[in-house]
Amino acid sequence: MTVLAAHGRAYHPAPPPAWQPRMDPGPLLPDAEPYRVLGTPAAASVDADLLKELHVDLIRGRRYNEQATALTRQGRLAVYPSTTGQEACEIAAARVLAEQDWLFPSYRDTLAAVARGLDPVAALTLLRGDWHSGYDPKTSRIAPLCTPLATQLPHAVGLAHAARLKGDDVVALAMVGDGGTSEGDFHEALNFAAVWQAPVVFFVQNNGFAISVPLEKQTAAPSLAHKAVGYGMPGRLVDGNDVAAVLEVLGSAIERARSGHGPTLIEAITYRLDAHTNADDATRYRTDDEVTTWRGHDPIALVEQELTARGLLDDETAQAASEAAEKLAADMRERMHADAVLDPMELFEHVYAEPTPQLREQRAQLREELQAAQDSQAAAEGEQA
Amino acid sequence: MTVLAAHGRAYHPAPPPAWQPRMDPGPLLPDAEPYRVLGTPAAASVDADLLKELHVDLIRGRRYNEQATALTRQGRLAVYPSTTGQEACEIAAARVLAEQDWLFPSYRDTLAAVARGLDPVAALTLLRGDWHSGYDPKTSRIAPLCTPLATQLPHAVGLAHAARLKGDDVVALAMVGDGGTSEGDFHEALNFAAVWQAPVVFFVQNNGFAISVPLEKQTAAPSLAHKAVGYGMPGRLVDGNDVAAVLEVLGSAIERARSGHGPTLIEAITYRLDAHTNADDATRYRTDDEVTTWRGHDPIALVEQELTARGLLDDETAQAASEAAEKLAADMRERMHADAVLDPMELFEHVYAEPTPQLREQRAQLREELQAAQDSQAAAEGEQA
Amino acid sequence: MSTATVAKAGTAEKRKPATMAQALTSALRDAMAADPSVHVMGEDVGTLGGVFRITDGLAKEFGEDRCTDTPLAEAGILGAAVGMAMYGLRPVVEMQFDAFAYPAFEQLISHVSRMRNRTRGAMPLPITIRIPYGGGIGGVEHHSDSSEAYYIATPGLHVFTPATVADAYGMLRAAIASDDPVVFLEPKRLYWSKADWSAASPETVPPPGKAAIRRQGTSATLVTYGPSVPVCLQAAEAAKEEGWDLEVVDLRSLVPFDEETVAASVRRTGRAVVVHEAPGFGGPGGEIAARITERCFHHLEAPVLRVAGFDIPYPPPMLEEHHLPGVDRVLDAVARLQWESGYVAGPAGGSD
Amino acid sequence: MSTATVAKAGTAEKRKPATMAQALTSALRDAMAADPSVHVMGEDVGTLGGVFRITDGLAKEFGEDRCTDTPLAEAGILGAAVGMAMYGLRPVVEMQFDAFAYPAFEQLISHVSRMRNRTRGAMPLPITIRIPYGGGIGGVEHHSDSSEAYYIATPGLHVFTPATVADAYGMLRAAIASDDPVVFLEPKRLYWSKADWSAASPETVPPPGKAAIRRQGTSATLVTYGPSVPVCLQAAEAAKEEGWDLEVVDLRSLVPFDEETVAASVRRTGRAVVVHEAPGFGGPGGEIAARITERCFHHLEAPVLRVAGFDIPYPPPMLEEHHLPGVDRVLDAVARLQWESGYVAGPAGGSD
Ligand SMILES: Cc1ncc(C[n+]2csc(CCOP(=O)(O)OP(=O)(O)O)c2C)c(N)n1
Ligand SMILES: Cc1ncc(C[n+]2csc(CCOP(=O)(O)OP(=O)(O)O)c2C)c(N)n1
Ligand SMILES: [Mg+2]
Ligand SMILES: [Mg+2]
Repeated sequence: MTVLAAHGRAYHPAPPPAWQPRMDPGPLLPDAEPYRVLGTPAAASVDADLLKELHVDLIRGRRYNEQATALTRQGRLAVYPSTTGQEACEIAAARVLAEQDWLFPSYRDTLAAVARGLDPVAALTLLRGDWHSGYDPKTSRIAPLCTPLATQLPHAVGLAHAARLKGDDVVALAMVGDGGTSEGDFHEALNFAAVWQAPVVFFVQNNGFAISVPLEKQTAAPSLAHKAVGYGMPGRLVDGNDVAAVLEVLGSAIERARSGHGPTLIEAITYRLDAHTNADDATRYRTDDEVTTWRGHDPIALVEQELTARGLLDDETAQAASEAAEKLAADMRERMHADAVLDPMELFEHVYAEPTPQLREQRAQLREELQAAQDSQAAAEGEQA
Repeated sequence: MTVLAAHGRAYHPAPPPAWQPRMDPGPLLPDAEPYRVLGTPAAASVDADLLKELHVDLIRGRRYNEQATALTRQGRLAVYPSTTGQEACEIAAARVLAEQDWLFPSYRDTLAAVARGLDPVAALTLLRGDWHSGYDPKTSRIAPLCTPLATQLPHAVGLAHAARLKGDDVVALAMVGDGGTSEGDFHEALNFAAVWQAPVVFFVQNNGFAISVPLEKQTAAPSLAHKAVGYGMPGRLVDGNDVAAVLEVLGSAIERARSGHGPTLIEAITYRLDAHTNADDATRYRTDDEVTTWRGHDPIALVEQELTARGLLDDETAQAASEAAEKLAADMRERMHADAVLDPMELFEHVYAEPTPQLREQRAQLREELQAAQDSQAAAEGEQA
Repeated sequence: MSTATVAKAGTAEKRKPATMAQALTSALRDAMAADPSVHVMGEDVGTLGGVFRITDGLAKEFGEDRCTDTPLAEAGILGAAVGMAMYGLRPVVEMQFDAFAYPAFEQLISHVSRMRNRTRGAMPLPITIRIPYGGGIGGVEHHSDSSEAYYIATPGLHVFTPATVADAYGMLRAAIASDDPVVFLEPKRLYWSKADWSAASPETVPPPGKAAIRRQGTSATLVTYGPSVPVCLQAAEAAKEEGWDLEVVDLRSLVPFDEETVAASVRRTGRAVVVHEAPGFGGPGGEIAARITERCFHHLEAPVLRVAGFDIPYPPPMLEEHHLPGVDRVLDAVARLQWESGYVAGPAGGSD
Repeated sequence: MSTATVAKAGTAEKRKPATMAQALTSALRDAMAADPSVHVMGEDVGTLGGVFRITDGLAKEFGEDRCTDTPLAEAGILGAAVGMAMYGLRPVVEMQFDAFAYPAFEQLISHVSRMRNRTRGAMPLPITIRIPYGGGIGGVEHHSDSSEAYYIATPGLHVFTPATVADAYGMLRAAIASDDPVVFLEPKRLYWSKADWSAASPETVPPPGKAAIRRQGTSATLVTYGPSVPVCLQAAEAAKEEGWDLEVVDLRSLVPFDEETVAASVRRTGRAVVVHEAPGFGGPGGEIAARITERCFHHLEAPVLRVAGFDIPYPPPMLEEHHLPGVDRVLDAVARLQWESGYVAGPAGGSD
């Protein structure tokens, strides 16, 4: 007997019964062009006070980057990955979050943390080298800066999911670079977020490079935002140097998440004007011309242009911004030039809630060594005296 | 001085200069409905001889699944993941490949390997339990069945890329399940393939479940094929039970790859009629009704329907198909019921080209143990005699 | 004969024996009932109840938000669990098989093991990672790895592995209650081992970090854990014929490692063999043997020997019996503990 | 003073000293020139020449198809390398830092180490995985791990680690020439160590699998590898003051492990200390110490001791000096090798 005959009347030549397109992909697709506000007619509707505040934030942010870079030259930071040129993204990320929301920064995003109110010295602890992280994530609601790329994205999903299960009004904003989107963890995080409809926003700063590797060696996608459709979430494309545009796009994604409509993937097109870190030689992989072109699209210049057009950028305003920036820099200089106070015994303190017998032994060993060193130093000084 | 003034005339309020949409996403998007041939007017154009051949292949494939499942009950296979209901995909995958092309099967795809000409006993070695793989991948151009999900996809990309670098006309076809698409390796493989424009085709059999987990807990995407757009490759959606449709869609993706146009992602909508493996209890997670509905869309029935409509399915044809199937089953039974010939010393043979000193020691130890066991058995038999 | 099947002498009530699998299920259920922040998650843990049925019934009882079928992505599972723990939940993650925990390795090493330390204690991660491990069940490739060497070499992780039904319950409860991450290794082939044990009144077991002397003896100490505990107990029984009275120490937790109990036993007996299924080279046995030697050198009559899996990828089902350390191999090692004068060398290196 | 800086006596020609980094670059260049199937791949290895500049100039010389900047995805890199090796190429993969090899762990364990065995020898994988490892360079978190314990516990992998400029060249050539996968661990802090070495006529070194006696001595043997070799040589110099003449054995390859050379040395000296940077618990030192003890028990005057990194996540830059095994710690251990009668116990467990 044929299979056909065996099933008789139940035969379905029609589309497989269980398959239904799960949603219309149309609305998930990003716009063809990055969304812009500044330099377009929409700029006129941006509130003047907001614009001035953003101006101050950006100027402070730039100064922060410069000061941190200077600290590497003075041996006060082990390394610094600058966000010069990317300040609009960093500032916007900090501004869109409500008090109770969480930020999941990548290793580069200290500025976002500082703009959110974190003490710069705490934000820079990892990069200074006195500990791996310098703040309590629970009170700051800022996850530790994350070095292994994209690995904090599933954390953001899990946290947002947990908050939702508990009925709390919390959104998580997770930051990642263009290079980081190639990692498996990016994929797994976005998929979990969409399946769980977790209140999380994925914010990709596409700054053109992953260290030396340009975007075209990283992906062949129409845009990184187009990846959203494959997870069933909306993708948005925004001019990452246009702080008003980033604020708007991020803000509406956060609202969407907050109101229970699930995650969004946002790609901000920006550019890293500095080298990858102070240790990097960017001339090996890009031309001065390219950098110069991008300097023409500086996020600060875009705001200044609008302020100027509206007659809001007088000397006083400029002065105020510059003073705020210098105050921050002076504080950083002063406090980062003080030697970090460190206790080597702390190495054993936080490995477990209770040290293992082996760690207790090792702790005793180090204590003895330190004591011996101190004793012999004291003895040497005694001899000299 | 403002940043704006510093840059002077080079100021660009326009879209960031480096950003260009890399391609029009439109053509990458899959159709809204799975592509079908059988049961549609297009069926008429399928060659009659091909249709008959496919019919034989499918009947043989079904019989293969039944026989392998029976072998698990007889203790001749450690485990068997059946492709009953998915034969159209398995058969089509085998048929579209040219001699020099490579197949990268998942752990479930022994039928595709057998349909490609591999000895069933060799294909089933892993599942029988006498070794981890039973054939030479280089001569069969079939990679070992892959158990860790999605991990063979980057292998397929690497192999296809290597072949292209060498100037060889080789396409790799990589098979994966709906569940496997959630793994990071899926993401990384597709991204590499698109960036390298490697001649590889990713073939997802969406059979509705990953063991017990239904598709809606696996993904929120409009379809799995929609993931393609995020990598910059075309996605295609096909009725996986319609062997003519699968052949056509797979065939054109292979041609596309062969002619240097890069990778394609194909999602075939199908259904696993059997449990996950013989060890699984599918009643725990799905209803009989659902299974019955899908039986009405049996891939064999679709072909039979077309053959019948054209008057090509006479007793003789049916008889021939059934004989081919029984011949295969008889061969499997006979050879799988013979005990596997195994040498425990082989455990040390293939770990490295040259065993380490430690392995040589362990080899000597096992040899002694085996000798001792043999001696004491001989002694025992001597006593008895 | 495994201890697990020995009914405790003097138990008055007649009870049905329970399996280790049942005890694990009870532990999860009781932990979930006791603490609403305990969440179970993994592949197939919900509707199906897990491929080994350890999570059977939990989704029904506590809802899918408490016992969740995740997408098929181990790094995603563990990474999401990290975030959940950061928000105050206590995730219990199931990795379906030993080898399928490897995709989550970066999350485990770079985050799970380090978050407490990274944040100076501000952000401990109370995550339990259940991994069915080891061989002996006829599993095909990737289903029988003994991967404990990777975990014990990672500071910040606890590594527990029960060998008895009572420990399965008690130690899993302890793992879930721990404020630190625990890799909880479940010996697959003991899932169906039985003991007189009651879910209604589970007996108290020593805390993890304390080894248990499963059999007292005077001739030599067998140091072991997990799936090799029953093997060593059997070997100790068989050794009686040879006139050896073997002590068997079940480590229970590899991290923390109970050096004191082990060293005290070896000082008493003067001889030791470490037994495990994981490949010998670079496996836990080296650490244990080295540590015993450091502490007990002058009490040792012979070098500490090791009986372990061979240094090979886990064999296919039909050959696993030749790989697994069995009673005979343990007894052979015991025989090489220099009972007579003069050192009897082991198999010579590269002599074949 | 490191051996690497000791100019060989009797070298007639005056040559500029070369660094280990330069020797590694030479090895890659020469291997690529000698064999068109050698392909270098990884993050930033092309245009930039790698973050440590080890691949500097290779993309220019051999083209981007031979030295390829990949997308940022380590599992993808290693997985693609597997496929390339299956098609007859010899991929040399760079993992940017130790901790960034973890995402590729599943590919490494489940495929790279097992493909030859899986296919009964039909499909060997000649892949070299270069991993800059270890600390001492002031790297922030995730940039200073010593991850060798994971690799040596994985049958099917070779694990090499050079300590001299000449070995860096010779062993990397050997790794690339090997038909089996090699995890090639490059001690970051020795990248800039120098020796009199010429790229034009690189000296021949013993094959991996042979340990090298870097300093002969009679009092005790220091067994070590990679970044700890110079530390041990310095310690040996310093020990002269105490009247100890220490032998220093550089293992060069952890797998294969040269048991014969190590055992012969310890039999001569009667005492041994194993030194490495990786955390002690579950680290390679346990294996090495246990093995020495098994082979040399009756030659040992004292237990084999270990000097290793603490059992903690790698410390932040400002504290790493306290973690790294240095000369003093090595000498302390040597002092505990029971030179006088009576056993001097090490620090007591949990006594603080
Ligand atoms: C898993 C992992 N692999 C490699 C690295 C080394 N690394 C640090 S930054 C970087 C490039 C990151 O590029 P992108 O994601 O674009 O972020 P950006 O630096 O541009 O902000 C790399 C490769 C890492 N930190 N983590
Ligand atoms: C990395 C990994 N995780 C988990 C498993 C266990 N496992 C085997 S098959 C399976 C489900 C696979 O589902 P799918 O990809 O849809 O393929 P199908 O079984 O439907 O063919 C799971 C979870 C595995 N083999 N590999
Ligand atoms: Mg970038
Ligand atoms: Mg499936």
